Amino acid sequence: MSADLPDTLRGAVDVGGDVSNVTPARLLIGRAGTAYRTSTQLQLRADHAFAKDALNATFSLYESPMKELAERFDLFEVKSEAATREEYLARPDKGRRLGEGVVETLRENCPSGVDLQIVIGDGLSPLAVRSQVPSLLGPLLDHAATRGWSLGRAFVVRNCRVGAINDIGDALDAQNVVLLIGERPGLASAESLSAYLAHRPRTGDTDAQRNLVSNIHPGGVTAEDAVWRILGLVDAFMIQGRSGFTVKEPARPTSLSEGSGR
Amino acid sequence: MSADLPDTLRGAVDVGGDVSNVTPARLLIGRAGTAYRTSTQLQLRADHAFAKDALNATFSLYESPMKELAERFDLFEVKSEAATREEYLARPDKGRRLGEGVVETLRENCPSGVDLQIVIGDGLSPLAVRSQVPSLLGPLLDHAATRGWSLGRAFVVRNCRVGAINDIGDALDAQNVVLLIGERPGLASAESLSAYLAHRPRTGDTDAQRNLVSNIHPGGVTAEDAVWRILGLVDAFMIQGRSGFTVKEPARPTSLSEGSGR
Amino acid sequence: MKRSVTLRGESFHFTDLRELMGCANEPKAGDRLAGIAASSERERVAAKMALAEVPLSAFLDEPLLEDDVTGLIIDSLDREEFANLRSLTVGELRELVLSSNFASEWQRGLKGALTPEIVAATARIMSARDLISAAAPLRSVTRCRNTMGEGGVLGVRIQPNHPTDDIAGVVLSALDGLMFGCGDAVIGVNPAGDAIENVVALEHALQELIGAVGAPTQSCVLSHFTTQLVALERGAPVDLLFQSIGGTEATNAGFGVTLQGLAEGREAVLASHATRDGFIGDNVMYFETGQGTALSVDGHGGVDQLTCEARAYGVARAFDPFLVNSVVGFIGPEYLADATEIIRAGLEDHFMGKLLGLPMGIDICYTNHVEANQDTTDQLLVLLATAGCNFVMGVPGSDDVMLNYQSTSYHDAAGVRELVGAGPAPEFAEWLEQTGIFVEGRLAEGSANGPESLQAFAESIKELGR
Amino acid sequence: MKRSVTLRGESFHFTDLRELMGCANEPKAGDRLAGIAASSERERVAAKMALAEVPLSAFLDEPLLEDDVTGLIIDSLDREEFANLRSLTVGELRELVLSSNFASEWQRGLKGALTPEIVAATARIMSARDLISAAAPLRSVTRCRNTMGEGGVLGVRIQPNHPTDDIAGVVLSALDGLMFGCGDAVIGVNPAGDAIENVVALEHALQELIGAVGAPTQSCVLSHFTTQLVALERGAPVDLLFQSIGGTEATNAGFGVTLQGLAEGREAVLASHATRDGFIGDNVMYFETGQGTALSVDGHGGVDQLTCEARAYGVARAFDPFLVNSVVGFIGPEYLADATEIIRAGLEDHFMGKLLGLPMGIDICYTNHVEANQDTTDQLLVLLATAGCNFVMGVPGSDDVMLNYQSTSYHDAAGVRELVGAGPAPEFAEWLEQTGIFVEGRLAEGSANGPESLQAFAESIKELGR
Ligand code: B12
Ligand code: B12
Repeated sequence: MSADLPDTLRGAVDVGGDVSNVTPARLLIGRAGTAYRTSTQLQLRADHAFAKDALNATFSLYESPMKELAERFDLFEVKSEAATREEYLARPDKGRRLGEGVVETLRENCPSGVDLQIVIGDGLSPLAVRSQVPSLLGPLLDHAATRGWSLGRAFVVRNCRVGAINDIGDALDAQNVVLLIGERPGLASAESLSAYLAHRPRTGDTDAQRNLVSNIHPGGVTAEDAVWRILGLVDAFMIQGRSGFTVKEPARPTSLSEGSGR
Repeated sequence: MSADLPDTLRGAVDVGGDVSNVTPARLLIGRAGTAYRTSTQLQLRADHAFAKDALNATFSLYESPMKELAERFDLFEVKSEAATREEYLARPDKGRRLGEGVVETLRENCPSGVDLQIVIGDGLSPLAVRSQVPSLLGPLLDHAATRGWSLGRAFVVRNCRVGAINDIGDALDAQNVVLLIGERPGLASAESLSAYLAHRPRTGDTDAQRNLVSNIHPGGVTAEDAVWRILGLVDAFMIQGRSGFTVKEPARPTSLSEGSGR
Repeated sequence: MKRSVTLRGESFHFTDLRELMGCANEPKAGDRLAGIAASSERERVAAKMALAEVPLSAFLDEPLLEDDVTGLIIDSLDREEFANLRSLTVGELRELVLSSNFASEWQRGLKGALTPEIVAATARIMSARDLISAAAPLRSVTRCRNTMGEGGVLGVRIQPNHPTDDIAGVVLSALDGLMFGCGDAVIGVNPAGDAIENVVALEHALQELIGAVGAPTQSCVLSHFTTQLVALERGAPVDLLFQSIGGTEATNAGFGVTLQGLAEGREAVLASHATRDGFIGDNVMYFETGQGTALSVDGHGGVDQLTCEARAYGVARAFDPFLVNSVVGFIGPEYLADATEIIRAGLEDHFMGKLLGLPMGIDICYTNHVEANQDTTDQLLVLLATAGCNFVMGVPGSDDVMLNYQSTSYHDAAGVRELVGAGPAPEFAEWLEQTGIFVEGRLAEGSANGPESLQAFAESIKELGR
Repeated sequence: MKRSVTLRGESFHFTDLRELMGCANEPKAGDRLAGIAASSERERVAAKMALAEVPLSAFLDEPLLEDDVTGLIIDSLDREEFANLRSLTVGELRELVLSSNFASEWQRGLKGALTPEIVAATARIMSARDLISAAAPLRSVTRCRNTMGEGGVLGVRIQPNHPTDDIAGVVLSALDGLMFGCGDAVIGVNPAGDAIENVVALEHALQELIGAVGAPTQSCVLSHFTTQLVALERGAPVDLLFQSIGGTEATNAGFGVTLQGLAEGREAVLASHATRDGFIGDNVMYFETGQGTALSVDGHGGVDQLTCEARAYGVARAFDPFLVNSVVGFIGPEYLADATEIIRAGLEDHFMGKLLGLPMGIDICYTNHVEANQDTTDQLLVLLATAGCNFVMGVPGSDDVMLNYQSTSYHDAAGVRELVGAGPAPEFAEWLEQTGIFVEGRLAEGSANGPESLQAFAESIKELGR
């Protein structure tokens, strides 16, 4: 039926009723007048209720699936200046600063000046950390090791904002910091993770000096893709000696192995 | 200019610019397009800020002007079930019930079965109590005494709603209860008082069994007018043996003395 | 009835329709106060889902309450029309109501098949835009001394209250309102005093005012209806008989109101109209309602405030009113906590009233003990004007100096008409052009523009007054 | 400047204009976070009163901040027109803006005399209805491949985002939006990935889609503008150059943006347009803003978020944009705490943008960590449609599956157009009739009604596509 349509359209039109094959978006859902059908309306409400809950979900390094990870990679946790979840939401400035004594803790427990320091932040969705980090951390460290990079000891920052990267850079003087952090929960997915990256981050740096890979979750960027994209960006940082908007993400290699080895 | 207008209009039109002679309402205030002039707009905002403050104003029986009144009439105070001002606003059901032990306190401190029991309630404007009750209470009790009625000992109920009249009736078995209570604060006046009246009030009675005189403040019903109207209603209760919507407020006598003595 | 819903693994049980209705409501302080609100957002959603599956017949089979209001509602149901709808679910009814050709079906007869409970159930699974879009095409036209409710008409009640009912103060306020083009819905005073003499004097003053300016509109003095009826007996001109009503027998009892009393009152007013000139229809009642009133007199019987409100409309409908309005933020934070709850309730009330076939207006207002402000009334006013609301209030400078609350002002009413392109009742619009208050359908530059405008208006009405 | 106001016996002092502006603002979480909000409602009112007395000249004499944005603002001021206004106070300007014949004066030239700071000062002494009524008559018309902004036009951006930028997913989403009559403002994708190849692929796909269906509209891929420019160099068809901007130099620096960079980018796009067909005007920029962005990068310099936002419009204005919109509830509760603050901000932003002469749209939205819901977007959507907003977003089912927030949906956009009687850009409206999506200006019964509609649409475009 769509045979004589231009290419770009054919793929889309042929999807027909099976929207979920190509997108989690709510397409071709019908209408009642110009309103949603009752089922759509109520599904949106339900999804909203669950997305709100995700904000307050939590994870523990003593419970599965984080427990296994913590044991394997010797994870520990520290806090930002934001003491409670409420304060975290209202005071992003506090979420960007490491809490009292944390710099010392980091210096005592982590090697300084490594090539790659990985950090895990709860961000706006602790659920995202619990769901995505377990399948991400191992491969990330493994492939980094393959590249011959020196690696830091990974740790968790509670009530963490992206800007905390600066304090971490000051404390540990890593060449590259990768922060795996929960994105704000959406209706379709409350478990989406981002990796924010910075080269030699320092106090005063802004997002203009950072890069990221976002939408890491089973319905978005898979863990496998995320790993090579993150490492590809770090490769680029190392080559260009900087991070941020002037560094564009390298094109997708056809296989993970091609992406490495620069 | 308005000479050939009908009577009803003439009085109003002749007021001209001097609106405040006949009403506190914001009349003939001009406009900017269909919006308020800037001065009106900001005055409304200021009045709103002050009306909100009035909700949390308070009065003390140990400070003027309530102090003198408390000393003269031997006032004391009790509480409703609502413990705080926040609870009072959210839980009118609690504001309608006397607090724990209050029934006993009342029975110990007040005579039972009197003709007239006066009660003072902070209601939604403690400011109204502080401003109006001092000029009201004396004349009210004086004129009631002139009528030969037996009088209760007046007291204050904190965090009080109108419905508290029922518990008071149960406790003290008064023939008539008059509750002087602060109305919700308005923009033009945050100090408006009402007198709610009931004949032999009991648990289960509703507003259908009550009457009232409202808008008691200098810009509304004067203390003098309020006194004869309250007493006029009590007169009517005594004659008809009931209170509420079936008892209509007697017509205004030309002088206070005429209003009494039924 | 007992219904269970499982939502992402969590089960929710609802014992009966009453509980389900309470839990399915949007958040309202009054339902929390009554202890019948959902305890979590997930429970609320589950209840909505369960409710959407309930067939309309269930609302007849399982009354939420047994009292005379329920009786009235059952009696006024058009059973033939209902037969076509009975097996629809609430969710399906929502879709029907939102479909593009619903208005004509409704006008043809469907409206007789809708009970307040059904309407209240539907409202709680609708979004704000649903409530607005669905109400917009539904028109209910009523007639007393003019015609309210036609398409494009946004009526305004002048509410010229005064803390001592001073006649000059009341009349001046009404004149100010007229100069803004307000007053077509009614010139209606809430009397501060309840003495019969007072009510009689106000009735006469408003009637003289209307006569003197020659405006085709009606007056009302909003004392207890029994007081108005005594005034009527004493020869006062009663255009509209007003009463506050509630959605349960117990609420009405707390207000000193019975259904029979209202019926008799209506007859008395109709009889008096027959002896007076200028009436073009027999819609002679004016009712006010508001979410929370039932609970405020402890007369809700465990039924949520949205449903009680709809039932009050069921009462109103039985008396062919000229005007009905919900005074939506009037009482305080115990029933509607803040701007969000007030706006939601205003949209719900308007939609429910319209769907039940009422000439529905809204007193868009707030008190000073609630978290709301002029922006709240501004927003709800624009939303309701877009939704085709029959009428709103005009209070000088928004500040009711007797009732102590803020509503929409003369300015607001005039402004929102211009904004959405609505106008006054047709007869009144014509009069406004004659007086020069309006020029080509818009407020004249010189009208309502300070004290000088009053002199000009006084000149113009010398010619028009009877 | 130092100003004092005494309000019912209480004195309030404001050290400088910056402090006064902060205190005079309506409540906003961001100003509280920045520590510059009024500490009580009384102080807020006092500040408003003081501000209303400030002459407009003070805003030039006492700049709130010294940076390149301030320089740009001063440079673009029409000093001749400003001479007529300089001695007006802020309060008087408010009255002028609200007066019934302001729109023509503004169009004639007054708009050139208004700086962002002046507009931001005025907005904070206006009520919601003021903001709506004042904005409604102000129109700013722009042209790219069609004409946006004429009276009665409410444009819609299709926002067909996808978590992995899957082309079939993006295109299907765009097709769905077209079937609702959306997409006249732009078909604009936010790319999840920042790789140049990815952006190039999306640019081509959107362009092919537009060509295939024959719709007179423009596409955009909202990556960092430097990425779009590299894509352009590599031959990608860039209709509109997008960038998020802020109202201070520091904010823009945090975003990797300079004024010169934007100017060069605009030139590059204009040059490429000269080599392509179908452009009917030279408005080629698309900017997004939002209260709170400056503070979010610690680039506010002590200036309140409303003023920073207005200054962002000052930046936008200098580049003759086709579209500008504030993404009003996008970031979270740290800047706009709840529905009330979001709605207020949306109305303010729209008014300020309009008054400054921008083709102003609003992304009416909220995140899941803020106290808001679908009713919030519904309400603001209806209010803004009434206020004459240039365009809004169309997101499938309101749920942006990549950005993780809720905006207005295809359904909402179609519905609000019907509600307020607005339509798409004229060229696009004609195309909608040709495809059968619209019949006589309204969404056709069979369009956007589930999967079958897509087949019918595909048939119809075979004839129309180029
Ligand atoms: C709020 C209000 C209401 C609310 C009360 C709901 C609530 N608060 O829970 C509602 C909308 C239900 C209402 C209804 C009516 N009201 Co009313 N109401 C008021 C108002 C604006 C404020 C009252 C206040 O601040 N009370 C103080 C607080 C502390 O008391 P509360 O315990 O919180 O609330 C109680 C009282 O408000 C009481 N109440 C409210 N109205 C009335 C009316 C009468 C006659 C009685 C006895 C009690 C009563 O009911 C509440 C619950 O017990 C006043 C105006 C004013 N300036 O005071 C008019 C006012 C008291 N009401 C008035 C009237 C006429 C009525 C009605 C009779 C109107 C009608 N035609 O139906 C009805 C029915 C009243 C009844 N018999 O029950 C008149 C009374 C005139 C008079 N001197 O008799 C007033 C003065 C306004 C007016 N002039 O129109 N009212
Ligand atoms: C909120 C948000 C913003 C807000 C951030 C404000 C704030 N939070 O205080 C605003 C509106 C300012 C913004 C701006 C931009 N954003 Co943005 N943003 C997001 C969003 C929707 C959520 C982020 C989140 O949840 N973060 C997690 C929490 C815990 O972090 P946080 O500390 O609270 O917030 C920080 C981050 O959000 C960060 N951030 C936000 N956007 C961007 C973009 C870049 C490139 C960087 C390095 C950092 C960054 O800024 C915040 C303050 O430090 C994501 C989409 C997503 N699904 O994640 C897009 C997203 C991250 N942004 C994106 C882009 C492209 C931009 C812009 C470059 C757009 C433009 N053309 O100008 C700008 C400029 C960014 C910059 N260099 O500073 C892309 C990044 C694509 C990529 N892989 O590189 C994303 C994935 C969305 C998209 N696909 O368009 N953004």
